[in-house]
Amino acid sequence: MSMVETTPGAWEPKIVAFCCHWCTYTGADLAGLNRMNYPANVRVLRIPCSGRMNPQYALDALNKGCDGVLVCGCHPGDCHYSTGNYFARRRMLVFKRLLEYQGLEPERFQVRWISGAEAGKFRDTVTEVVEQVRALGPLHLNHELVLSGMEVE
Amino acid sequence: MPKITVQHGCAKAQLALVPKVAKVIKITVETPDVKSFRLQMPNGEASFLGEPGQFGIMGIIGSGECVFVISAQGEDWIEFTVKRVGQVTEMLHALSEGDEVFVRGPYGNWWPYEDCRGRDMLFIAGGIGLPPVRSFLQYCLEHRADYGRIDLVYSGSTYDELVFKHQLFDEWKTVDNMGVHVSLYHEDSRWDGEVAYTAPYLEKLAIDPMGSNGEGRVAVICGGPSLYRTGTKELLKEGYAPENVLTTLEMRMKCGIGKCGRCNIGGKFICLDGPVFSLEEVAQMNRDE
Amino acid sequence: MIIKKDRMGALLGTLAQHKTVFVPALIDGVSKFAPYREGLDVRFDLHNTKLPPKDLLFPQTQKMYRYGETAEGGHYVEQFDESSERVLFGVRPCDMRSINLLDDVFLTKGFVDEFYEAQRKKLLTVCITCAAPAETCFCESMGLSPNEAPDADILLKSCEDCYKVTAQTQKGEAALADWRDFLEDTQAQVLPGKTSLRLNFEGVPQKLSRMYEDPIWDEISTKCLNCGTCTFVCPTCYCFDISQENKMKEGVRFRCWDSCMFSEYTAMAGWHNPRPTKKERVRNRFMHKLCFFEERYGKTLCVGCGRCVECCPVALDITRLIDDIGASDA
Amino acid sequence: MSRIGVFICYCGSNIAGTVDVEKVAEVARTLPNVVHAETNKYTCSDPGQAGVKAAIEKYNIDRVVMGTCSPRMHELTWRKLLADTPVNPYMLEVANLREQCSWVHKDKEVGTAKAIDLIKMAVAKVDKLSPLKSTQIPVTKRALVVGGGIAGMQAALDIADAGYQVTVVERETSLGGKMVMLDKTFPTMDCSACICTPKMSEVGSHPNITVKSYAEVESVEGYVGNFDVTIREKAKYIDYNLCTGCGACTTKCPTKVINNFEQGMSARPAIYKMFAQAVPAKPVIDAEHCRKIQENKCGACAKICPTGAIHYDDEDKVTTERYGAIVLTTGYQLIDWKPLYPEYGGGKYPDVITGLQFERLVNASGPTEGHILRPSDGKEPKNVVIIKCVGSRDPHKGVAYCSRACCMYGAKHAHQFLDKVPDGRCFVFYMDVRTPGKGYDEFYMNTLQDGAQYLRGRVSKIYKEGDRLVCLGEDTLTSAQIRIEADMVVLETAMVPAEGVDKLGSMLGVTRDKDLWLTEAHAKLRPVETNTAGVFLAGVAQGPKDIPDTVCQAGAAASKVIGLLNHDHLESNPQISRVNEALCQGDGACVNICPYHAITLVQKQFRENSQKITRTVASVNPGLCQGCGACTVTCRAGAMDLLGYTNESLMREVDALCQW
Amino acid sequence: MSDIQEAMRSRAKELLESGEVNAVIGWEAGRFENQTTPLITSQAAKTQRLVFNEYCVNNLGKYPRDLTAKGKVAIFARGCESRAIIRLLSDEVIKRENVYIIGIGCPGMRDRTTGELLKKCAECRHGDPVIYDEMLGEPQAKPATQERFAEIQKIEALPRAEREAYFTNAFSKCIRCYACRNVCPCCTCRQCFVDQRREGWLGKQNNIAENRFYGLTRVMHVGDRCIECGECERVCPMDLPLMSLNRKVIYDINNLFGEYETALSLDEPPSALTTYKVDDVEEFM
Repeated sequence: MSMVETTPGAWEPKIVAFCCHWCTYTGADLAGLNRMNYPANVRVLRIPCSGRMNPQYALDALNKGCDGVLVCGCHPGDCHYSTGNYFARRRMLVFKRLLEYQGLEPERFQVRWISGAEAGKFRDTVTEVVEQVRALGPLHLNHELVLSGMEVE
Repeated sequence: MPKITVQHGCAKAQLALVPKVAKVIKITVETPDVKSFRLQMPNGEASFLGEPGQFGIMGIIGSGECVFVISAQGEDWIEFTVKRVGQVTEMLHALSEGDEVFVRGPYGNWWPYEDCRGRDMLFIAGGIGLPPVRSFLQYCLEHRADYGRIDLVYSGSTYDELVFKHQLFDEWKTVDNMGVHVSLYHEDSRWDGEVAYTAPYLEKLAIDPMGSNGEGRVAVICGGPSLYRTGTKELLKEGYAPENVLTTLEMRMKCGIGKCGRCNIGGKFICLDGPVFSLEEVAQMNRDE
Repeated sequence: MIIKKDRMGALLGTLAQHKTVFVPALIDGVSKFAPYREGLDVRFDLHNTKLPPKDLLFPQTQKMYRYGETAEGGHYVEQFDESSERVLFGVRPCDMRSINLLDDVFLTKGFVDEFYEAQRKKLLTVCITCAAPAETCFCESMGLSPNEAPDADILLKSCEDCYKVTAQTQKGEAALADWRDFLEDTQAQVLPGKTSLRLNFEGVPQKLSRMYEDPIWDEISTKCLNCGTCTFVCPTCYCFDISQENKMKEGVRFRCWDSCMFSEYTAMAGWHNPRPTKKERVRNRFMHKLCFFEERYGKTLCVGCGRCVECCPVALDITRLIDDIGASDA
Repeated sequence: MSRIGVFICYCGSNIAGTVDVEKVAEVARTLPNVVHAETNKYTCSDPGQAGVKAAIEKYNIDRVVMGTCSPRMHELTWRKLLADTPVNPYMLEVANLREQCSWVHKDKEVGTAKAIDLIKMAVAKVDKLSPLKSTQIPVTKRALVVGGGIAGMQAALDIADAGYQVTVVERETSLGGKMVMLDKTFPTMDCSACICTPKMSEVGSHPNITVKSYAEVESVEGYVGNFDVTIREKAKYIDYNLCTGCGACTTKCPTKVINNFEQGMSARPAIYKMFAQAVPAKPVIDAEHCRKIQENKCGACAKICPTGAIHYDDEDKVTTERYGAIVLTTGYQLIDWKPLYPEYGGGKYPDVITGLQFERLVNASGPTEGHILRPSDGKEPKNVVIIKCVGSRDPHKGVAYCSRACCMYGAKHAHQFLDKVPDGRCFVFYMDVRTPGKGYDEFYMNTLQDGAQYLRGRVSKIYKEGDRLVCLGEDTLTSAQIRIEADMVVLETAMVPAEGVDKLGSMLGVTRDKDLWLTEAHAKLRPVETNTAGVFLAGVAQGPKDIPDTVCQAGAAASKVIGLLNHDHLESNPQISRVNEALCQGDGACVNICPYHAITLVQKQFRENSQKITRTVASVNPGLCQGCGACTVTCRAGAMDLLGYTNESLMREVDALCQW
Repeated sequence: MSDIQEAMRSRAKELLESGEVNAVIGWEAGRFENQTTPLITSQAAKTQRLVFNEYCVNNLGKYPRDLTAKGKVAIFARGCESRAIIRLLSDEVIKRENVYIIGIGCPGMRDRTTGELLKKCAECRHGDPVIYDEMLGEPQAKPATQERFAEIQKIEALPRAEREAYFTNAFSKCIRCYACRNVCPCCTCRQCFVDQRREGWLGKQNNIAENRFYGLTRVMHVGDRCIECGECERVCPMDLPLMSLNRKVIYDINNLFGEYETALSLDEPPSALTTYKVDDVEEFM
């Protein structure tokens, strides 16, 4: 949350995107098939359904050095498992508000519904999130971790 | 004959909290869920050598540590016998020869092998309780002349659970003046020997508590809670003196050096004062089980 | 020798130039020992800091060693030494005694704890006597005096507007050299402190050793929440756990405070727990404090600071337990 | 320690173009527990796969990371490949280096760095996976069809023709459903009975079909391939083995009961056949109205029965049998319009009838033998008003949806009336006329040519004046107030789900949509499947539709069933939820969240600290669980975990991304 | 209040003597002035120690969890106790037939040193029991003197950086004693996620990041079932603003999914996060 001085260009935001297998992951594949371009800062982590998204994963990611978290799933009504994203929607609405309340910038935790056909939306979302987080600068939540200062080549 | 006195708090500090890296030079599969790991220090460094009954702490590099009795040792190696019960032991079981681990120790006290010289010995163990007992048994066999008759009563719930089968059924059978009595708790298609729980089996064997020279036989017992409970009861019933019955106590240990606090039974820290106690001492303890 | 109370700030400023000086301070409503710096809300008038000073010597999280893979494919272990020259300034006699007890734990009985020892050697202790103990203080019942601290390197006896300064060890004597500019060679009337809470601790450890199976444990443990508050605010509780954090093939192993109140603390692989319920855990904690430690080190592991009495969410009060044990006919 | 093998594909230049594949492999070799990493031009080619197999053997690899194209492309290929090796097919993680890396990035340095991260994540995850084995679920090669209407009959016939045993459960005493009540079917105007009754007899006589009429499903246990279904056949009081169906009994019965088949427009005896061509072609006794059974008087039917088939002491028969698949074709009923539309008289005018009543009036075998006579006085109506969308598209009074068939049968009714009463006039009040379908719009146009007057608007009030019914309404096209003196009014009422579907749905874990129709698994892609594997839908049970659509859907459902029954065993997906019973406290939060009703609470005995205790814990039915993982997040204690996507493996994946 | 105290003593005595219950849960006086402590006893004689005054600060509502395994217990219940019991009942932790609830109206409790109304009592909206088998004395119908979400709205109104500083500071003080968890009637897991080593949700270090992980995860675990008794905040030795986190979740659920207050009756609907509506608020398009 706190900004740290960095030399321009040295730092690149690191963002993890939790994507449901059936829609968003497919949409991301389609973006590839269409040879779309988007920033390489996002790493997709595949989960079966946005209903599988445990807020604890996001907390872990933010704690351990991700600068932003994106959670994506099927549009409500289109869940492969019928209802998973409805539960996810409620949980994420509450969780996102909680994170922002305790001080996280809203841009650092975002949720989007992206279908298997919405390759363009995937590209745009990723680009937008990366640029927003880039503008915010690095997130340093891991105060005093015993590992801090340990660099791995 | 001197009274048998178990020493406490006698461990000599070699490695406190910071471990050494050791190489796994040999893995023996004892049973489907028990393996023995032989460790050697790299760079030819001498390994720490324990007294029989002492334990060491072996850990996965990057993960947790566990406490194991040193089940055997040689000039430049030590061996731990590990049953797969939890997360760390599961990882240990996944090790291959050549892998490295953390090791520290030796910790704890040891079997009072000096005081036992000249006595007849009865070793009783159940399942994974044999490795600690074997460290003492092995010592007696290495100094065969110093000890009288030796009996081993070993039982397991299945044939698979029996460890050190090679020694049980071959090596020790040939030892002079030694009886090996093995039983299973339940019938098993691969087993045509005795089927009995330990206590009834002991009763049936009726091994004379006084020993051949009348000095009082020393019994060494190690096993799970129910074996410990029924076995010691049987021994006392048969007339063994509590000070002649030796056992090891088990608690969750972490630091191994009597500091971290969790392994106390009353005022005694099992990792430092124990794990070896005589039944006489145990009787005086306030114990959680 | 005395030092005027209004000179204390200047003294601290001077001392802090060379060493880290830990002083009782109020930070965000929590009182604890914090490194002295300009603007810190230093409070020598507090009864007791909420958090004890033990974490100077035995931090809640202490790195022990790092490890990792070497270029040749083997592994290395590299011990940390994060100790530094520190002054514990303004510690109370009860907390001073707790350090003495921790010394016994970490420095005796076969193994010396290298991490504790390293920091202990670099610690200078300056104790201030208690002119006005709190209502929850009962150090006098535990064999201490609010007016003395034999283990402190330097003792400051509270007077009206100054402290009477005595060096009690060679280390203290040497340290006083830095104090010279602030000391005055005058006499002052020492204000003796007295605890209002008096217990009869006589014979309690002996009685306790016979009370392992007493129904009292059922009774007092039912209301215990099994949280770690008492153990974490206790100046003498020293239980720890060892854990690690990894970064790919490297990692750091550290130790951290643990609490005998947590069920996890004694749980063994395969879910067996020798202390499965609150009863066993509460019993172990109190017996350890009042009886087991005595058997082992000849001292009681309670210094009567009253922190747990103050902080316990359910007012499970060790002083009442001591009374009850005293009253029992065990 | 695990032994991970990493295989990175060039995919020709597809991946290698923007990812330095050799560099990635080089880094992979330094990752924890990676014992081998290699690259391949085309990993999916035969030589590529052979290379993977060889490396697995050579390096004693026990889990594999494939740095290739998307898992959506080749995950199954790799699983099959691993099935031929000692590596468990589920000890696999695919790093998507093509679709989500090389194809979307241009800079090779950037692409390589991302590829390395993706490999790290995959290595960390695969390190924490455990071998999974899919279990073989045996398939009972029999199907159950619930409902004996046209959908049920069609599905049953299709399945039976494929060689599988089918049981049809019908609540009424005969097959036929709603279709057999109809007179003609639009747009071809062929006689409904003429095309429906042959189906009925085909079903009745098919060697592979068992019809259980007058029967209902009482309970269902089990899962796909193995549903244990308990069926209650109501007592018929007639031994069908003895009954010849001569019908003598029905003529002797002194009791008269309202005939529901004729929509209440005539009476039937207490011992009755639903209609002449009923299948089974044998009567039943309506116990509620039988004087012998109720009062132990009469007994006329038993006396006349030549075969002694009548047993007044008959009892319900409850049987439980196992089926591999279930088709739900429970159909519909008409909305009860009477309480909803007091302005239409709320039922107090006998000449305000429903479309289905009109069907019976116009039917040659109906109560009037096909003459259109109004119920109140038996006179032929000259002015008829037809009102469409009664209940449909009327969220305030009825339902919000369109019942889809009414526009067409409204036109059919107008056509039939004008045909039978050449001097009659017919007014049709409509909201919209929807005629998508082959020949439908032409049919509507013909009706207009027949002289039917279509008025756009709703009738706001019907009241009686003399023996005529005055209908007030507005023609919204001209804004003219309309007043029509009608002799008879036909209400084309909405379709609503058949009674009891809620119970059936919850037995099977099939949910109902907001309109209470049974819900298909996916509106577009799985229209005849349900969320419960092995349970399918056809006909109006899934939502209003006409006969051709119903028959299509029945065929589709049947083909799904045949596809399923064609297997001797089903491979269960092993990536399903698992309960850690030590952690589970049995509060059942997961039970409610599971869309497949795969989780139940069970009492189990445990040994804890040497004590035997009984606790409630959750239990996952592996046949029902589809592996969505919703339960895992609901479980605060983390007692539910999803195999293949365990909390541990996902957490390590995150850690690897952040910290490696 | 002294009448109630007398009634409590005699009812507790009767219930124990008749064998109707195995244990009684109430309060007794502590050593210090205006201090009370929970009293849990099976001995009829000890019921004479029961007290009820304005300093009965402990919510006794979680105790039945540990006690009902051994038989039926009687508990003196104000609003917070009764709602805690409903929580335990609907989470299937205890059975209704094993707890005998003796209702007492609550005037609000006071801090023993300052004499001020406790924060949790000022915020309390249900001082009187919402479920009981019998009632001693009259309901007090004490109104909340503090607006339910005033604190949340105040914090929300702060600039982001200040909120960040506020909570970072709070989490930096946490000593992870888990008193908040152990006192919470919503926290009934057999093993808390913090103790699950295999998953490694979080490590054992004490630092802001891990403390935040613990704090926020706990909120996500209990927020939607929180009975707003405020005990977590009261017992916290470091005085962390824990209710301002829990209540934030309640506030949002309230705003997003409709009026929400749990554990007011036994037949309450499932928690808002274990259910959904097709037309829930949509922000993620």
